[in-house]
Amino acid sequence: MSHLSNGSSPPSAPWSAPDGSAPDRATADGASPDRLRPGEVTPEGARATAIPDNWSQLLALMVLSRAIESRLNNLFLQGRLHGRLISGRGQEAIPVGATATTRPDDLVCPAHRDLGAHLARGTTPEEVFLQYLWRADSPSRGRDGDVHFGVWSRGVLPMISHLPDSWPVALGLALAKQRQGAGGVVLAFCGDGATSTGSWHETVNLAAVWQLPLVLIVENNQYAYSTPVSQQFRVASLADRAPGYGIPGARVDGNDVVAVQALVSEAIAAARRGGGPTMIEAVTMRMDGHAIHDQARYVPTELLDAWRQRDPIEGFAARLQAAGLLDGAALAALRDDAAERAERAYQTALEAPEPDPAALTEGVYANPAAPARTRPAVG
Amino acid sequence: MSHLSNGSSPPSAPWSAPDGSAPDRATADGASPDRLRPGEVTPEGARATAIPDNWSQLLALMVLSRAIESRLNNLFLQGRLHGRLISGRGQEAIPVGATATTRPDDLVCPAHRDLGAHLARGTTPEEVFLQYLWRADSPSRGRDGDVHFGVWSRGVLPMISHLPDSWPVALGLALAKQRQGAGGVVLAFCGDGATSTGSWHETVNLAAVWQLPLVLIVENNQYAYSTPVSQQFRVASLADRAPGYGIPGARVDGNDVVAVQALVSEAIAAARRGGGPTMIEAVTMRMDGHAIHDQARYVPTELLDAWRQRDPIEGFAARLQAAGLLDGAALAALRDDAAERAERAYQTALEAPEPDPAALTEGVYANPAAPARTRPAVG
Amino acid sequence: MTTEATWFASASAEDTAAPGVTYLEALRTALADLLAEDERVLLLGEDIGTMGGAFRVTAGLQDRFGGDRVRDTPMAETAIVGCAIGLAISGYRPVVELQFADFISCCYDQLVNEAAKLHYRFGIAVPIVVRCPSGGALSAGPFHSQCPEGIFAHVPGLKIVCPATVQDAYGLLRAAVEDPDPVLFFEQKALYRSQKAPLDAAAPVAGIGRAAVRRRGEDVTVVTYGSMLPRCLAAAERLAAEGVETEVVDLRSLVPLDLDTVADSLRRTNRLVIVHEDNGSSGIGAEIVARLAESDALYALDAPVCRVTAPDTPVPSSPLLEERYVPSVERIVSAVRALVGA
Amino acid sequence: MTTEATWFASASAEDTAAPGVTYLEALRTALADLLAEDERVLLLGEDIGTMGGAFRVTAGLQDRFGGDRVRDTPMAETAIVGCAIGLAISGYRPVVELQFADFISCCYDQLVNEAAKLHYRFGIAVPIVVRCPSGGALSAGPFHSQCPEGIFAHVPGLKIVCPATVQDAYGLLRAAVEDPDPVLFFEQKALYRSQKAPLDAAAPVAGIGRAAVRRRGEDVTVVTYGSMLPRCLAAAERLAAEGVETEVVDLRSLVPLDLDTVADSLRRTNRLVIVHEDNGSSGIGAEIVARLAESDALYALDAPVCRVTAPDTPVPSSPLLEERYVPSVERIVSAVRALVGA
Ligand SMILES: Cc1ncc(C[n+]2csc(CCOP(=O)(O)OP(=O)(O)O)c2C)c(N)n1
Ligand SMILES: Cc1ncc(C[n+]2csc(CCOP(=O)(O)OP(=O)(O)O)c2C)c(N)n1
Ligand SMILES: [Mg+2]
Ligand SMILES: [Mg+2]
Repeated sequence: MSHLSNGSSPPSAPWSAPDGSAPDRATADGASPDRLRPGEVTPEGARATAIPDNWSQLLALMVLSRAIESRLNNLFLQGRLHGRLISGRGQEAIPVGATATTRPDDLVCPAHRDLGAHLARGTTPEEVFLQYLWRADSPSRGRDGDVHFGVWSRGVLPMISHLPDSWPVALGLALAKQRQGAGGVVLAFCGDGATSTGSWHETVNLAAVWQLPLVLIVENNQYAYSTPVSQQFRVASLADRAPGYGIPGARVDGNDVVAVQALVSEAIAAARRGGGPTMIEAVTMRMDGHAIHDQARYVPTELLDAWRQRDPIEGFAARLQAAGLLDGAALAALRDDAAERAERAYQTALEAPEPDPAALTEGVYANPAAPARTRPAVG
Repeated sequence: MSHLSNGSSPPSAPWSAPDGSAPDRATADGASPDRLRPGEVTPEGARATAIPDNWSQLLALMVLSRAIESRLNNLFLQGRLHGRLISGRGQEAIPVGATATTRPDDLVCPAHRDLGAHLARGTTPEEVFLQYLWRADSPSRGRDGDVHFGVWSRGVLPMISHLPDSWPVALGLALAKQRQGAGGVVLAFCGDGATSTGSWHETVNLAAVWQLPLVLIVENNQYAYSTPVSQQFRVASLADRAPGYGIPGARVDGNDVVAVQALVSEAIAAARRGGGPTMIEAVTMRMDGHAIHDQARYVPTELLDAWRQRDPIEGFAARLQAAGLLDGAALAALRDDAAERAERAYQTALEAPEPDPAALTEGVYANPAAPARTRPAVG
Repeated sequence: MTTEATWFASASAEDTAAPGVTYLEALRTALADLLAEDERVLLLGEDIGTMGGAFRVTAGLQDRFGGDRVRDTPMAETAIVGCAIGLAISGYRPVVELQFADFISCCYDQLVNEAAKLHYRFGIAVPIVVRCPSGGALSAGPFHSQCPEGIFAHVPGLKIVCPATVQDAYGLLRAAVEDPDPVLFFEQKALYRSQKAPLDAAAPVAGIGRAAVRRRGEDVTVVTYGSMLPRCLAAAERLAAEGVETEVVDLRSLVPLDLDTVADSLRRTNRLVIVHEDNGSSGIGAEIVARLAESDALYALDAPVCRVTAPDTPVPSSPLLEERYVPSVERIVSAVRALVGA
Repeated sequence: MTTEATWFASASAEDTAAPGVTYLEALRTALADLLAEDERVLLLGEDIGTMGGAFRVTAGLQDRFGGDRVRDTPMAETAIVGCAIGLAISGYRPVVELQFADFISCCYDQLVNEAAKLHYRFGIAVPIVVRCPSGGALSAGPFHSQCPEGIFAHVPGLKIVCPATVQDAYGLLRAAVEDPDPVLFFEQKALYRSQKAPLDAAAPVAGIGRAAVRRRGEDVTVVTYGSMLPRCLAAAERLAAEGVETEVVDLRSLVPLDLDTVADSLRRTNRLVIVHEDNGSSGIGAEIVARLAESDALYALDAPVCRVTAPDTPVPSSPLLEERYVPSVERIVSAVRALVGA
């Protein structure tokens, strides 16, 4: 880490910046929250701002996210990992940029490509590998798999497969924050595909009516599995839906971590002040298949090639280098360090104990005083 | 009927106008369908047009709808009718204006205040009373009640209580029309309250993507049960949601039957030509309680008073009188005639046989070759 | 009872001059007491505020506790239940009112996939209560009369509570709100105003998961719950006049299912009738029979069991049809007679 | 089998060199034949077109029949099923693919309230088929492994089909599409590639509602369906080596339920084991036991019945846990042994 031009610590607890002011700093760069009025749609890129103070945190989180997913990918191809593997490669700027400035009392509801959001909230690489290896001490104790997890004590809601089922739940999380009156906000993520569902609409509408402190982030990565956005909706920009709910909506380049952070910080600040929800469409590209088994032949090569030029890590690193904040050696060291952390985490997880099959039927209910008497497994 | 200045027959089969051109006539008055572009929202009232040729049909249908509901209301208060009674009083212009110009091969999915839509499709007062009295020969043979019915052979989909569950079904009806290529269209109605549901959103979105021949009519009557629109959504006009789906949206005075017919005819014409769905918000007021048991004390009296001045039947009759097409006697006769038809229908229904309780378990399945062997009722 | 007072009038109120409170009032009292005692309790639902709910269960509560704690929602069951889940895991005790139990179909996904599985997956407790006004016999038709409890009894992670008495309406609702798990609370529209009895709000709250023997008898065991309890008790009276002594077991909750009480009774009577309003196939009656037949309680059966339930059809609207649909006292009596004669 | 070929690999393909086609290919052939023979047949679902579906069941069909008849949809199960209902009552024969059976929770309302009740209410037949790739044993976790058939067996108006063999994958899918009622078709992910056998596409299509006796035996009756059939047959082999002759009944459909075949078998063997992957409480096993116990088939039981099912928990993801969750050959063998010894 010493190669980075400022000495900030690794992103295990990014919100614990001593002065607590980080969240608003980027915003202070010039993008006034007041610029978001109900119904306004911000043109793509219009909010790009100066390099924020927490740039090293942003870079480190993106690099770590990618390193963990690369390691997982290799393990899967080597047959040492099983189940489902979903990659957020190429989209790291969104969960990282959006989540990096959250406070400890904020809550995050990530979707399935948002490993960076978990990491930004302090989830460790060890926890990630324990989860993928279904270990006894993983966040789900082997009961759920892969990125379908969340460490609740860090304010991360475990997602479920049904998309975007975290969104209705986020309403209640945000209502709780509103009632508590301490300015906590909730971030909810989903993909373009999830916007076709009824749960999505019910959530956006109720959030608007109750003016909940909720930032609704749609990661438009051009596809829902094999289905291109042209077959999912007919509106040019999903942010154009916001006026129909009477809330601000904005579109942002999802591969520009600075722009994402600036815009989301603005929305967070508005929510903290009681300004209600904001809908953000972050435009990006799914660079891998839907999951590791999917080679995504349905995606035109040119599209991938074009987006490959816009890799969020490369782009940000280049900008930092141009600004004299980073050099090639520092970047390489950061990557090596992340790869090493991932490898170490994997080794740790490998040695961790598996769950006890005898505990299979425990914990269906929280109340031990009125056991549901699950039928004993017979035979 | 001879009191009316033209000799048109009662509205038992309004689509059977010999020249078949009725649907487009009102539109020809000046409101070009091309004026509806994706995303456009038509300001309230802007589409009011000249009195259409089928004015007597519109008036007769509205009067008949009200006469039937008045009779039902009396019966209920007298304790001679039971169950649930939902009134469309004050909203008749919407179902009538929207449906009057449909063709026999069009389909209609009414909601619970749309008796006028049933009547416009040729459903008889007898059928209505048979249904309310749960008679053996009613459309549902006593199995469903009140306005939760539809005569499918007349192209009316029976609604269910869950709102707006007819809408997803309307997608398939419209897709069938699109495949058949004969220009048939589907009209789907719902209330303001129903726009808060996920089913509503999934329907609008898919209709937009597939450019289905579907006219989506939201009757904004200011309340969902006791809940005012201010507690249901935050957008000023529901028609403002249309741009978010990439389809045309328009708002219309729902108490002006001419304006409703003009606008819906335009949307129908567009759909027939392959122009896809249109969303129409018809603004009106629920003049009775949610249902007959509800005295709606939560509705401010002034609001009701204001809307009482705008009664769709009174307003239209006055306009016809001003235009010299109708006189007071003709109107009175029309009302008497409608009341008489309602009374006669009630008497007929009263005498009709009740369903045979022994048939209770028949017809759960259509396939008698593979009976589901419902367990015989024991005891 | 004014016509305004209810959406569908429940079965004609019995002797409204009798002392005590109605089942509906007991529910309201429980909610009021919970709101007063526990800041964490919040009510959510369509029209529960100004209007006091379609059945007036929450009447007056918004005035007393504010729109913030007794909160009207748009018509959006998925959002409402999702919101309740989010509140619950944030430390609140949300109580959702569905306008009719039938609308549980619109939040099925949130209940089954979010609420029911979160504790098993991540040890996060989800203390929500979803109040479901259930059942028929009110000519309310296929979409305002359903009994969905049998469906949800199949879903691990949910608790299913079905109060049948005034005291249980109060006590089990309190127990449900105090329980850390998601509870579906099937309250009976037909009992709202037909049941009236003294309420002892100070009585210790019985935990969820214990059946109650409502009547002792040695000839036959009738197991039931919810709306059918009064009918089973009426049937037992008639049978007693014929010399048949019926033991009536009120399950009170379907999950957890108190099979011990059922099996104990069966061992004494050796004959079993199960009565529920929910349709028969794969209903809770089936599970009860299966659990008995898996144990040596099987040998206690001197005759085949008998389920008296609604037939496997949607709920018809016509009173004539529905009278035949919902199990009647007559049908219960004949079933018992046939069994005892067997 | 390439890694690209499936979302979750099904249980390792057995001897892919064996003659015949896989269960999955039989499904695809049925769909192709139906599309070719009957203009009314349309396919709807997420990613079923270009991609051929998450499991490749519809691979090649869009190329052959066009995007109009093999239609990709947005991710919106309520809209998809509603659309299918609308098509069906307009004269089409829509076949919906849910990406996983688990997502049926997102169209529960349309299935239960629109599709299931329309014929009873208004005599309007709703010939839709909803294909639900079901079941676990693939380490796919709580949301990609569910067996929802038990839930829907409780809902009057739906038919529930669960093919277990290559021939039935073909024949029952045809029968489902030809049936005028709404059919939920629970096809088994674990059988997709593990089952391979010759397919006789010309064989008369068996109607829905008849169980099949897959193995004769006089000591005990094992009733099962779907993914558990191969395990029950394997268990029967092992038991035969111990001298216990097991009769294996494959239900093939849960609604209609062919109780006669079960009861006939029971009358010969006097011992009953029911095996299903769905969790036990209020599953179809309960209904089978209850119907038997309601009739004098009860007296045919020489011992308590035994249900071998998943426990009442969500489906765990870890292979170690799931191995214990899904009924194994070993568990089936022990259950039979215990019963026969009893
Ligand atoms: C309700 C529901 N239906 C179907 C699926 C199956 N499925 C998993 S991911 C996916 C596509 C999601 O697309 P999008 O929301 O754009 O997210 P992305 O994978 O592109 O990040 C689908 C259809 C699901 N998870 N949930
Ligand atoms: C999914 C669903 N939830 C709840 C209800 C109960 N309910 C019946 S009508 C109604 C209000 C409907 O309001 P709106 O759509 O505006 O129609 P209106 O009655 O005003 O014509 C409600 C909440 C329902 N029918 N469907
Ligand atoms: Mg996407
Ligand atoms: Mg309304």
